[in-house]
Formats: sequence, C-alpha cells, structure tokens
Amino acid sequence: MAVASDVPKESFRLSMLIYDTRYRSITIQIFVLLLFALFVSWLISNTISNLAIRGKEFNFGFLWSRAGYDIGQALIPYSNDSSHLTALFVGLVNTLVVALLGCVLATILGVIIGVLRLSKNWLVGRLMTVYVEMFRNVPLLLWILLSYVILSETTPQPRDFRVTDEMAAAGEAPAASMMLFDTVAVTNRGTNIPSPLFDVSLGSVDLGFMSVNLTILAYILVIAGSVWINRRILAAARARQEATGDRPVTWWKSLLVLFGPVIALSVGLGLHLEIPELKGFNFAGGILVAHSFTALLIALTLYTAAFIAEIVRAGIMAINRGQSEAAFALGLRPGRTMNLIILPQALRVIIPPLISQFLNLTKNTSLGIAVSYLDLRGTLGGITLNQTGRELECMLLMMLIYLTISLIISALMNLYNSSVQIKAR
Amino acid sequence: MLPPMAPPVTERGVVKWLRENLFSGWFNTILTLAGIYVIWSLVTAALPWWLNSVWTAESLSQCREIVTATAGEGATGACWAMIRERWHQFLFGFYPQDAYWRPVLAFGLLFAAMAPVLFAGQKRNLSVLLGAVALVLLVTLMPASAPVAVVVLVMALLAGFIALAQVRPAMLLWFTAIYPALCFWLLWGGSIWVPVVAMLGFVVMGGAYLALVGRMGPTTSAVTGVALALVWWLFVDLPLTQVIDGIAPFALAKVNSDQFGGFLLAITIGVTAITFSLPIGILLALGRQSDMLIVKTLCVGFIEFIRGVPLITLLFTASLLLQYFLPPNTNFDIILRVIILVTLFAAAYLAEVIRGGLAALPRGQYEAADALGLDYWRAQRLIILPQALKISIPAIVSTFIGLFKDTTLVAFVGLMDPLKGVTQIVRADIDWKGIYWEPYIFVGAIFFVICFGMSRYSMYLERKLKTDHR
Amino acid sequence: QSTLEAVKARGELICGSNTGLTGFGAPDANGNWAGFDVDLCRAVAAAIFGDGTKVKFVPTTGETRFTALQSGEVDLLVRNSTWTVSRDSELALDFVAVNYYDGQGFMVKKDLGVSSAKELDGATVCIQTGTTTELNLADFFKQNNISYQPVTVADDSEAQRQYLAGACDAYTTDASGLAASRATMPDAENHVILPEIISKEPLGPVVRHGDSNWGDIVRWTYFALLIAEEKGITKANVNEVAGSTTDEEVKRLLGLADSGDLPAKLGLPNDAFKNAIAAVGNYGEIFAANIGEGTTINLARGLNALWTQGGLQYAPPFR
Amino acid sequence: MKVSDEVAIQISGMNKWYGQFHVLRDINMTVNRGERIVICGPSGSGKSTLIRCINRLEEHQQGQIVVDGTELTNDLKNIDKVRSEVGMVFQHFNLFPHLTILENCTLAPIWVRKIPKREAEETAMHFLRKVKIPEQANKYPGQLSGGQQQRVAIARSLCMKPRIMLFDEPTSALDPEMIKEVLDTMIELAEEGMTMLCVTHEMGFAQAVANRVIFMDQGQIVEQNEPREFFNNPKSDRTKLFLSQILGH
Amino acid sequence: MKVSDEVAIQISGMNKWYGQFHVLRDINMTVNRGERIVICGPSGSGKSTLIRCINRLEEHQQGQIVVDGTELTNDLKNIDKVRSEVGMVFQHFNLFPHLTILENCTLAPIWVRKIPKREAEETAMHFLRKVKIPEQANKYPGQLSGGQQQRVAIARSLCMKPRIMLFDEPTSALDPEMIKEVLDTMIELAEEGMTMLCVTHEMGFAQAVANRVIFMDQGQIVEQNEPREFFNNPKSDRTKLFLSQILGH
Ligand SMILES: Nc1ncnc2c1ncn2[C@@H]1O[C@H](COP(=O)(O)OP(=O)(O)OP(=O)(O)O)[C@@H](O)[C@H]1O
Ligand SMILES: Nc1ncnc2c1ncn2[C@@H]1O[C@H](COP(=O)(O)OP(=O)(O)OP(=O)(O)O)[C@@H](O)[C@H]1O
Ligand SMILES: [Mg+2]
Ligand SMILES: [Mg+2]
Repeated sequence: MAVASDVPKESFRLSMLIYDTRYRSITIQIFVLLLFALFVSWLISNTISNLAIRGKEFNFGFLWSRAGYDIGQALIPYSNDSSHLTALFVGLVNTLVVALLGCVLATILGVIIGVLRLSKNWLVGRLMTVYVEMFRNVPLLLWILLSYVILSETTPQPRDFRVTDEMAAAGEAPAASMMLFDTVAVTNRGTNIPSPLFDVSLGSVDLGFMSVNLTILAYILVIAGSVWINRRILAAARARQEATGDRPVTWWKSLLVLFGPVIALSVGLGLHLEIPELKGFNFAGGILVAHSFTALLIALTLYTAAFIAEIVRAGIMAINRGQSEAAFALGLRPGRTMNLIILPQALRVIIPPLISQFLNLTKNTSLGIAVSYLDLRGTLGGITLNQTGRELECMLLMMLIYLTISLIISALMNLYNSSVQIKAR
Repeated sequence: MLPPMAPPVTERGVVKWLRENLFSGWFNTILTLAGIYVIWSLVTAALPWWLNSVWTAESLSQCREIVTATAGEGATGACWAMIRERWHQFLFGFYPQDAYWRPVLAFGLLFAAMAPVLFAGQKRNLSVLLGAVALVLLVTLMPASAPVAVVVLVMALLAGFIALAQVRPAMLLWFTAIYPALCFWLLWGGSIWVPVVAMLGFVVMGGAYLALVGRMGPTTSAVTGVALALVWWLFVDLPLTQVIDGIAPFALAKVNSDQFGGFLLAITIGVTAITFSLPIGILLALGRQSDMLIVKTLCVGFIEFIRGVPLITLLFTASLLLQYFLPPNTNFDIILRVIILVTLFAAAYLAEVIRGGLAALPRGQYEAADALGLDYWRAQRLIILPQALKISIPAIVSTFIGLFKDTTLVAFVGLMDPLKGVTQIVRADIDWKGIYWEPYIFVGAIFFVICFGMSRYSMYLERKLKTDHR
Repeated sequence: QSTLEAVKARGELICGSNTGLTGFGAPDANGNWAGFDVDLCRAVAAAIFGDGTKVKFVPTTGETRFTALQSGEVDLLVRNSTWTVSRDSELALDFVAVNYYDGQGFMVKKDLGVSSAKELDGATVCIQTGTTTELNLADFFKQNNISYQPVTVADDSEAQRQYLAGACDAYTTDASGLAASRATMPDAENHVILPEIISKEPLGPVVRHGDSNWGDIVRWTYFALLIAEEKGITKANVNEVAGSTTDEEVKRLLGLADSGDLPAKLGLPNDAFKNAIAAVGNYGEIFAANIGEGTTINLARGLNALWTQGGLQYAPPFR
Repeated sequence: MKVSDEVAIQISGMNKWYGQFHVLRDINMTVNRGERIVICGPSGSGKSTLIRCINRLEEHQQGQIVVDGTELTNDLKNIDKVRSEVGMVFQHFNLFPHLTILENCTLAPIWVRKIPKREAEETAMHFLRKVKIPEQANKYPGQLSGGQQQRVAIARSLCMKPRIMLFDEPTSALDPEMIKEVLDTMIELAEEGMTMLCVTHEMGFAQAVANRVIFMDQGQIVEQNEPREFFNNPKSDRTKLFLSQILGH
Repeated sequence: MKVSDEVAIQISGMNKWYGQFHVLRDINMTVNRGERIVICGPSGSGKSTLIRCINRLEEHQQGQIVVDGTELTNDLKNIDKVRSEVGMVFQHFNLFPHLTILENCTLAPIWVRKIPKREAEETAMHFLRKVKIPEQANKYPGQLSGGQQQRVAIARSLCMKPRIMLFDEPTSALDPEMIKEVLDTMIELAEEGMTMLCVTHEMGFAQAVANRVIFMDQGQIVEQNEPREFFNNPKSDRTKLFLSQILGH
C-alpha cells in the first residue's frame, strides 16, 4: 500500500479568493456586505441632505406636543388636549381591537364555512363555494367600502326612533325601533349597545404609573378562579376515568362553576345595564359602536373567513379517510372520532396557514382608512402626520409598530409549529 | 353467474339524489331549508333593484325619475346609465380617447407574449391562444380608433406568430423578451428609441457575460456584465437615444402617467410588478436558502420586513418617503415609484412561496447535480428551480391574485384605481353625485372575472403538469 | 437650479390640485381640469409660457399635498390649503397669497331645528380628515363647553353622502365648500348653513421655501389678476386695452413698450401678465365662471370682493 | 384448532350497489365461531366491500347480516355493538399518527369499553408483547417500519378483545421480509382459536391456517371449499383461471 | 479484464468527522485503473461516506485523496475536474423528474462538457441502448420502473465518459426481479474494463466481478482481499460475523 506523503503547505494565492471553497463564500459575503453598507450609507446621506434642504430635523419630540384633534372611538382616555403619543396609542388599541375581534370571528365563521363546504348537502356546499370564490376573487377594499355603504344606507336615522307628541297621541309607532328587548339601537351612525354600570363601586388604586380599576380586577380574579376550578373538575374527571374507566358527567358542574361566581359578583356589585336612550340628536348612554368599526370588522371577517374556510377544508381533507374508518372500526362514535382523531391531526395542518391569515388580517386593518376608521394608520399615519408634517418620523414609527406586531405573531407561530410536529422516522 | 341488477328504487333517480344530497337526516334538512331561505331573502332583496335597471339617462336624478315612472313611487332601481356614460374612465382613466388602441394593443399582445410561456410545448393551445388574441384585437382595435396601418401590421405580426408556433415555438420567446419594452412604448409613447436603447443594455449585459464566461467563470462575468449594463444605462443610454432620435425620429404621442387610471392602471401595475417580482423573488429565496450567513441574514431581514408591514405603508413610503431616500432633486413618476414598491412587496411574498418549493425537493437532486459536475447556478437553473417553481405554482398564482387585488390600494396615494379613485371622480361630478352601488358592482365583477380566471388557470396548469410526468 | 428654470426646461408647469372638489379643482369626464384654483395655475402657466394649457395637474390628498410640494413633485400647490403659522414655519413652505378668504362653518338639515352652532351639543359632525378643520372643530366645541361625536371621512363627496344619509347631524368644512355642496344637493332648500364662522381660513397658493423668485412670480401673477379686475381689464378686452390704455400702471402690468420691464425683472417675458389675463381672465371673471353666483356653486363674493367694494382682496401697487 | 357450531356471522341474500353499480350480488354465507376463512378473488371482485359490510363501514341495501346474534340495521346501537365485537386490520394500517403506539392501543378500550387506563395499558402491553414489539410502545407510528406498524394495528384491534377479526389484505402494502413477521402473528392468533375473515392472496397462509377458502368474482361468491380441495380441485373454471395466475406468479 | 498499474484513486491517512463523530478513521487505499472494488460492511460503518468523499460530495478533514492525479483540496477547479472524471450512481437513482430520460442523459454533457446537442444525444442513445432501454428515451423518469430508472442513472453517468464509476448500493432500493437487470448492466460495464468502486451487499456480484473486496467497520477498513479469499478465508473475526449474517440471509 502506498504511504501518504505530507501535503506541502500551500501558499496563499489571490485566485484562491474565488476558487477556493474556503475563501469563496467569505469573499462573496464581504462583497455583499460592502454593497449593502454602501447602499445604506447612500440612503442615509441622501436623507440627511434632503432633510437639510427642507429645513427639517429628525426627532420625535412632536409626539409629546398637543394633538388638538378628536377621535371618535377612543378606548383609552383621550381628549384633544392629549399628546400625539396618546393619540398613537388610541390608534394602536383601535388597530388591535379590530384585529383581535376579526381573528376570532373570522376563525369561527371560516371553520363553519369550511366544514359546510365539505357537507354532503349539495345546496349548502354550492352556496359556500360561491361565498368563498366571491370573497377570494374581489379586493378587500371593495368589501370594506360596500359594507360601510350598506350599514349607513340601510339603517334608520336616530330621529326615526323618536316618538313625537302627536304620534303618541295618535298611537302611531315610530319609523324605527330598538332591537333585542329595546336594548340595542342600530342607527345609520353606529350601533348603540348597553353599557354595564355598577351600584357598588370598588374604586380604583393608583399604582403611580397607572391606576387599576378594582371592579375589572375583581372580575378578572373571579373568572380566573372559575376557570381554574373548572380545570380541576375536568382533571378529577379524567383521573376518575383513568382509575375506573367511567367518566363522570361534568358539564353541569362546569356550567355552574364558570357562570355562578360571575353572576354572584355581578349581583353583589349591583350590575345593571345602561340602556341607550334617544336624547337630543343621538342616543345617549350605553356605548356607541361606530359604523366605520363595524364595517371594517364585518368586511375583514367575511374576507378572511373565505380564506380560512379553504384552509380548514384542506386541513380536514388532508386527513386520510382511513383514519376515520379505523376509528369507526374500533367502535368510536363519529363525535369522538372527530375530537380524538380527526381534529388533533387536522389542526397541525391548519394552524400554520391560519396564523398567516391572522397576520394578513392584522395588516389589512390598515385599510380602515377607507372608511376613516382611526386606527394606527389613521392617527399616527394620518392626522398626526398631517398636522405635524413629520412624515419621515411618523412613517418609520408606524412601520416599526406593524413590524413588531407581525414578528410577535410569527414568533408564536414558529413556537407552535415546532411543538406539534408529528414524529417520523 | 347472476346478472347485475338495477338498484332498488331508493337507490335511483331524483328521489335518491334529493334524499342523499339535500335531506339526509334532520340536520341536513335544516341546512337545506336555511340555504333556501338565504337564497330567497337575497333574491327578494336585490331582484327588484336589478329588474328596474335604467340603462340610458343623463344623470342620477333622471335615473330615479325613470325608475319612479316605470316602477312606481318608492321603488329602487340600478342606474347602469352611469356605467354606460363613464365606462371608459373605469377602464382607461384619463388616457386620451383617440389613443385607446394603444393600451388595448399592449394588453392583447401581452397574451401573445405570455402564450409561449403559458403553453410551453403545446403547439395547438399556443396557436389557439394566438388566434384568439388576433380575433379580439381585430374587433377591438378599430373601435378603439387605431389607424388602419396598425391593425394590418398587428394582424400580419400575429399571423407570423401563428405560423412560427407550428415550426419553432421556442422562437416566440424572443417576442416575450422584447415585449416589456414594446408595452412601455405603447403605453407611455414618446420616441421608440428610448425603450430600444434601454433594451440594448440587456444585450450588453448578455454579450459581456457570454464573452467572459469562458475565461472568468460565471459569477465574475455576471457581475461584470451587470456593471457594464449599468454603465450603459447611466452614461451611454441618454446621449445615444438623443443622437439616434435626431437621425431617425419615430415617436408616438406622449402620454403622462397621471392620465393612467382605472383598470389600465391596475393592470399596468399588476403585470409589471408580477413580471419583475418573480426573478427578484427567486433570488431572495435562493439567498434565504444559502449557507452564507450574511447573505442569508440580509435576505431574511428584507423578506420579514416587507412581509411584516401592510402594503399601504409601503405605498405611502413610495409617495412620501422615497423622496427622502433618493438624492436631492431626483424626481420620478409616482406610478413608477409605486410599481417599484409593489414589486418588492410581491417579491418578498414570492420568495417565501418559492422557498417552500425549494425545501420540498429531495437532497438527492442537489447531490446528483453536483456529482454530474454542474456548478451552483447551472444546477439551480437546470435542475432545482424548474422543479421548485413547478411545485409552487398554485401558491405563486395566488400571490399574483393577491397582488392584483392589492393594486386597488394605490387609491390611497392619490392614483386613480378603478375601485376608489375613479369612483370618487365620477361621484364628484354633479350629475352622478350619490351613486354608490353600481360602480362597486361593476368594478367588483371585472376583478372577479380576472382573478377567478387566474385561479382556474393555475388549477389547469397543476393538473397538466401532473399528468405530464406521472 | 431654480424652480423657474426647471419649469422652463420641462416645458410645463406642474400644479398640485385637489383630487376632486367641484368648482375649485376637478377633472371632467375627459380629464380636463377646471375650477377656481385650477385657473390660477393656468394663469401662472400662461405667464411663463404664454400658454395656459402648458400645465399638468397632479391630484394630491390631504396627506400627500405638502410632501409632494417639498419633494419637488409639484412646482406649485393650489389646493385650498389654509395658511397657518405652523405650516409656514415647520413645513418649510411659503404661502404667497390668499386667493380665497374663507372660514369654517356648519351645515345642518333645516328640520333639525337648529339655528346656531352652539346648539349642537351632542351632535354627530362629519369632517374631512387631514385638514385644519379638525383642529378648529375641537377648539370650538371645547370653548363652548359642549360635546360632539366626530365622524372623519376622506373626501368631500363621501362627507356629503354621509351627511345626506343622515349619518351625521352637521357637516363642517370651509363655508365655500358648504355652499358648493349645498348647491349641488337635490333638495338644497332643506339645508341651512349656520351663521357661525368658527375660524379664519385664508386659502392660497403655496410654494417651496427658499426660492423667493418663484414665490414672487406666483404672487404677482395672482396680483395681476386682481389689478386687472380693479382696472376693468378682462379676458375679452385685454388686447384692446393694451392698444388703447393710457393708465401707466396698466401699461406696466401688461408690459407695453416704454413702460419699463417689471415683469422681466421677475424672470418672465414682458407680456407675461397680459398672457395670463388673456388665458383665464381677471380675478372677478375666474370667480364668476367657477364658483360665483350663477354657477351651481353659487357663492357670493363676500370677503373676496375687491377692497374697493368692501372686500379684502387688495393688490399692492404694480410699480 | 376448534371450530364450534355456534354461528358467528350469518349473511343471507345480501346485495349492495354503489350508485348504479351492483358490487355485491346475493351473498349468502355462514361463519361459525372459531372458523378461519380466507377470501380471495381478482381485484375489484368486491372482497373489501364484503368485509367492510360486516362491520358496517359500508351500508348494504338488501338482505341481512347478523353478527354474533345482532342484526346490522340502521340502528346505531346495534352497529356500536357489532363494531366493538369485531376487530379490523386494514391494508394501510391506519394507525393514528399523532398518538404513541401505546395510546393507539389504549384509546378505544378507554373510550369505548370504559376500562381504567392502567388496566388498558396492561392489556395493551400484553398484546404488544404478543406481536413482539413491546419495546416500541412509546414511539410514534411514523418511527416504525411497515411490518411493525401492521403488527401494532393487529395489537390495537386485539386490545378491544374482539370475538371476530377481519383482515383486508394486511400484508399487501409490505416488503417481502416484513410479510413474514405479520403472517407469523396472524398464524399465532389463528392457533388460539380466533374467528377470522381474511382477504389475502397469500396462498401459503391460506393453506396453513384456513378452514375454508371463499373465491369471489364480480361481486359473487363463486366457490367455497376447504383449502386443500380448493387448491387441488377447483370446480369452477373461473377459479382455475385465477389459481393458475396466482400460483404461477 | 485488465488491471493496469496506473493509480486511479489514492487515499492516504484520510480522516473525517461529522461534528464530534469520527466517521472515517485513517483510511488508506489505492485503486488502480481498471480495478473493480466492492466495499461492504455493516450499516453505519461509513461506506457511503467514503464513496462520497471521493467525488467531494463530502469534505474530508485530514489526509489526502488523489483522483486521477488531481488532489481534492478546496480548490473548486480541482473539484470540477475530478467530478467530471468520476461518475456516481445513487441508491435512490436521483434522476431529474422534470426532464425526459434523454434530457437527463444529455444535460451534463451539454452544459459541463460543452458537447453539441446532436452529438450528446447520439452518445446518450448509445448508452441507453447499452443499458437496454433505448425505447424509453422520451419518457419521464416517473413513468419507468425502479430497475429501469437505475439503469438510466447508470447511462446518465456514462454519458459523461467518466474514467471511474462509483456506485452506492445501486440495487438496495429495488425489487428482487429488478436487481438482476441492474447487476447485469454493471457486470457488462466491468467487463469493458471500467474502474469501479461499488458499495453493495450483493455477494454474488462481488464474487463474479470484483478484483478486491474491502470490508469496513466503524469507519475503518478492517480487511481487504480477493473475493475468493475474502469469502472463504476471512481473517478478522468481525468479517466472519458479518459474512455469517449476510450469507445466512
Ligand atoms: N366508494 C365506492 N364508490 C363506487 N364504487 C366503488 C367504491 N368502492 C369500491 N368501488 C367499486 O366496487 C368494486 C369492488 O371494490 P372492492 O374494493 O371491494 O374490490 P376488491 O375485491 O377488494 O379489490 P382489490 O383486490 O383491488 O382490493 C370495484 O369495482 C370498485 O371500483
Ligand atoms: N450528515 C451527517 N451528519 C452526521 N452524521 C452522519 C451524516 N451522514 C452520516 N452520518 C453518520 O455517519 C455514519 C456513517 O454513515 P454512512 O452513511 O457512511 O454509513 P453506511 O456504511 O453507508 O451505512 P448504510 O449501509 O446504512 O448506508 C453513520 O453512523 C451515520 O449516522
Ligand atoms: Mg380490496
Ligand atoms: Mg450508505
């Protein structure tokens, strides 16, 4: 056998930068990095000179100055004396509220439609197909505009609810009336819903940086407690099942535990509803949900639900028919089969694309501008930008916030994904 | 042997169909009734409105009078007269009316340019599509006020293509390659030499690459080619254009991009962005798959950034911020700026889609390519990408559909998209103030037809590619 | 490169306009722009090129208008923008004139039975976003210690739609805009504009900060139109006047021979203002043709009458 | 190997259609307790359909199927009863990929038979030992080879302590070396006296353990006989043709 | 069958690690031109890794590999040179599914060797005839059986006119009937004097054509010898154990 001789040490040649696998990738990367750095510095220097030319400076000080405008839907304390920063948060909360509600509703609707699309019922299957195709192939913007128009054109004006003296005398009914036992009024400017009021106020404690409303805290605590007890009940049921094979009936216990304490607390605090009432121009009392919000929510929900329906359908269809047959053959009932066999598997297929739909929905809330919904885009990227003329700062800040939201959502997605991978060889 | 028997009555005919499809079990029966109720209420709500449609009127109030006159007090009816009066704005925006043939021609030729890509290797379908294009152009060009010479020229060209499709279909790809320049020239007009000289830049790039690749290897020669092309575009392009234009002027009337609007704008933005986003998306996907850390990080950063922010903020970047990032006093067309941002947006989404396709390829394919001595770029081009792209076709097409729908968002930066921009203009007109359902329905229907068509085509493609190989 | 040079080199003027405000600036079915603001642009174009058609209009939204101007996308912004100190200083813009003195008002339906804006407590009010009206509105209600529910909308036609549908009790915007809207409503007599004018809204052309010469050109083109009205020079008679006038100021304005070269000192041809007047007419004509009484908009001159007739429009001497 | 006289499955005058297509034609057969029956026949002859009718994975339209004294009708209770008496092993195993082997085996006993978990796990381990893969109990199906998966599928069925086992081509998706593992398991089961109906083309298996071989063609039972007779003296021409193909293979 | 003294592959003192795991330990071997070597050994012993090092699908960390006079270093040019000299056939064929059989075979000659298309196609048809599937030239890989696919893979490698062929268990993914087709092709190749390194457990093949059998275990070459000696007189205990398992199978 031949004996290997020592490899002579190679001296470094310039051509090795390109032809040697060890250096080649480093060369390319340094080259790319250099280009990138050049590009970025070019952008920055342009920006600096442009700012100079326009006599502007780059700072975020304006965020602390008075906003001066009003926002129709402010879920955190806000008035036109608040700062632009507060306005930003009002917008952010508005964005998140629509996004969150939209995700929940779109998921519910999407799952229902996806399942119905698979239904053996010919008519329903066709209807759902029409629904899905219609929403998937027409721009979201159109649905937003359309639902806004529908809401504001087909609903009565507040004064249609008014009963004038003559009408009362003549025993005539007003042109419009409230719904749900006279608690909800849908007018062409919004939906007035009752708001909860308490006879007993628990007050609030000031923690310095923020004040905590004790009533809300009490509710949170009670609900958390109920949920915890309910979980104990279920755990006990499971333990019993494991020990004896018999699963005790728990649904009434759960109901009791979940709703009993909350009801008790409400009664204790003297909860009652403040029903909206027609006063002056508008309904007063209760909570006004503006149509810009409702329209945006409806359109986002319907639009995203069409996509979710497709995801759900694909997820369920991805599960081999053999799985349910095997379950049936073992004597499992269809309901159990769904719960124990089909859903756990389908969810793994469904969840990743579902989350990216959530991501899309969240980003699409920015179209609220079409119906003048004052979300982040409407406050920070709209009125604030307009009144202060700080487009560079406002836009960058806005992108950063959207980016953060998206990254958080996708981080959660990845976490979930890696935790549910089916093990394979 | 027993002969086969017909199934019992319960297994046959309408009864069985109804029983199985509509009334199997109480739950299904409820669903069916609910479905019928939904259809009924939709029909009763909308039917009178449709039936009372008015097709000719001068203004909305006239429409309403006609409806009241024909259908009685309080009746509602659609006022399609508005579409009849203003349809050209929904389709073309403010594009000069005597030049409508130019976008029509550009759009028709788009299909001729796509044909060899869509129906690679299928002579019959290819000819059918080309024939259809010729037919459609023949009937639309004249009403769109095209000069007769143009019509004749176009027909001759298409006839040539159809002939070529029988012999050397691959040659048609050359038309595909020059189409972008042709389209640009048709739409924006101006001297023909502008696009021609600009396209020569690509010739320079390709020529340099081919000349050098033997000596310097693909990467270096590609970089050199790009650099030379850049030099061409930055320094040679403009003077050369002026010189040639001085010698042989040949121009179409210039159209400014602020005259673009309606579906012309949507399609221009959509098609351009789709065309350019595909190669960028591929590069980004390859970069993201690369094992070079810096390249990978940059690509991931770019993709995640673009995907993390709403398109509307990118559009605002185009209209508000790009001016900050570019050297002082550079100023270019807002449509172009929007197209650039939309392209980057689509590219990031495509990159993710294509990455999925790349990841789905078995490692063996890479190894086999390596073992045969193919270098990285050849392996990608010949082995990996054709397969990865094929796998991702459905996802790519749905990205395209999404992109096309998203072109409506340009309304927010003051461009005249068909949905909000044109509608708003029309409604600013005193005659049509107060109209809202009709434009939405009209525009929505057109979007639906286009997007639905695209999704059906992708299904067809998927099926076709499957039967091809297995 | 100064703006004037850039415009000349380009061969056309680029004006930032509204996306569509009837009477002030809106394209018609063929894409031709017309309106009160639009005519001022045409006058500037005529002053520079001698041709009022060498102008391109770029529609801008409330949000994009100032950026478009700052970045040089448009040379001149004539889009009913209110002159405020913050816009003048922080945005680095120059307001060069006031071509329309306006004030913010309210419109309500007659049957609401409201006669003063102070009775609007609890009302829902439609406002266009991206304007100074939002701030004025907030200030007004705060001062009077009453509350309101704002409904922000993106543009005038949408605001009107909402108002007509009853989605808001009152619509607030510049009084001129209100009048214009009211004029186009099918049932104009059912709507009233309330007497309160809650703000001063001087609207005028805007240019970039830092190019005073360009500002001067726009400003003096505008003044030339005013002087023309003062002196009775109209689109129709401008050539005739040029031949026969003995008024020294008119001679200087029209750039007649041996009257000096004042227009040229601005960098314009000597007959610049003659061309401008010939292209669009004098201020009064523009007003009357686009928004004045007799048009659908039907606005009275009011504050915008010449100073000689008790209004505020007053041009410095042309000498 | 004992075959009692008790009837386990009784099928009489059964017909089934898929739409217009008559898949099973006038099937009559009786299976006694402890009998081991192999069903064979060309592809598409309705073997799988027959087997699947027995635990009502498919519905029949005419005739009667009585399993262990319970008639299969639309009555859900009867169906449940039959299904918990009858175990089934599929060609493609159909294990639940999201559950471990042990969970696969204990799922049905816990939820259907309501057996305590501990006990169910003990039973499961017992049967897993029987099919010789107790050490895989905590792995997931995706981590096992095909032969091992099929043995798990058998164990899973056994855990329900069925009185009848149905097999639908249990070995045809397996590599040759794995077939033996599975057949060994089945033979062992047969030796313990389990009533078995098995669709298979493994003629070796048929000869070794079957009491009776049923030959189907075009939805009919063409011939049934003892294995020896069946292979050596097929009566019908159809059978002869089929056997010549199978054995020549 | 001629074996020249010219050295085709020379490996000396070669070591390779995967992370911390020492896969190949001090490999020394010389392959002469025309030699046919069979490599065998238990699973995980590093056979594939060794083969893949020879055309640099894997990088080695220590020692020297010289193929046809070219040392494999990090220099891309050398790697390219070696790869175009060395053909490789994989266990799973790795044909390109989107190209026809003919395109599979002409791709590398056209793009790497820069041979005109016509000529490349002629060569390809020549080798396809050689592996006895010229009539499949215009089909896609997915339409062929495993054995045919593997023969295409061999033809594809041959089209590059390599001087050395590497085979990594070319028959182990095939059904028994197809194995023979592929082995026949390989034997034919061997008879023409191609230098071959073949990882395989087909001992029949080894006995028929190999000049030398190399036995690997735990990353080391444990024994190498002529086939006859190797099978009849294995020296090391490890080899004996291995052979007893293999042959008993
Ligand atoms: N769900 C179904 N709908 C319609 N026809 C079906 C259905 N399932 C099976 N068939 C048809 O019924 C016939 C019998 O099918 P079955 O699966 O019982 O045959 P088999 O004897 O098991 O064949 P193989 O040996 O191929 O499994 C076949 O012709 C088949 O095409
Ligand atoms: N990419 C890798 N990273 C880490 N370890 C690896 C890698 N590839 C292979 N190994 C390990 O290296 C060892 C040798 O692998 P190799 O594939 O060379 O074995 P082999 O002899 O070909 O086995 P077989 O007969 O199963 O193909 C094995 O233990 C394997 O687990
Ligand atoms: Mg079957
Ligand atoms: Mg191996």
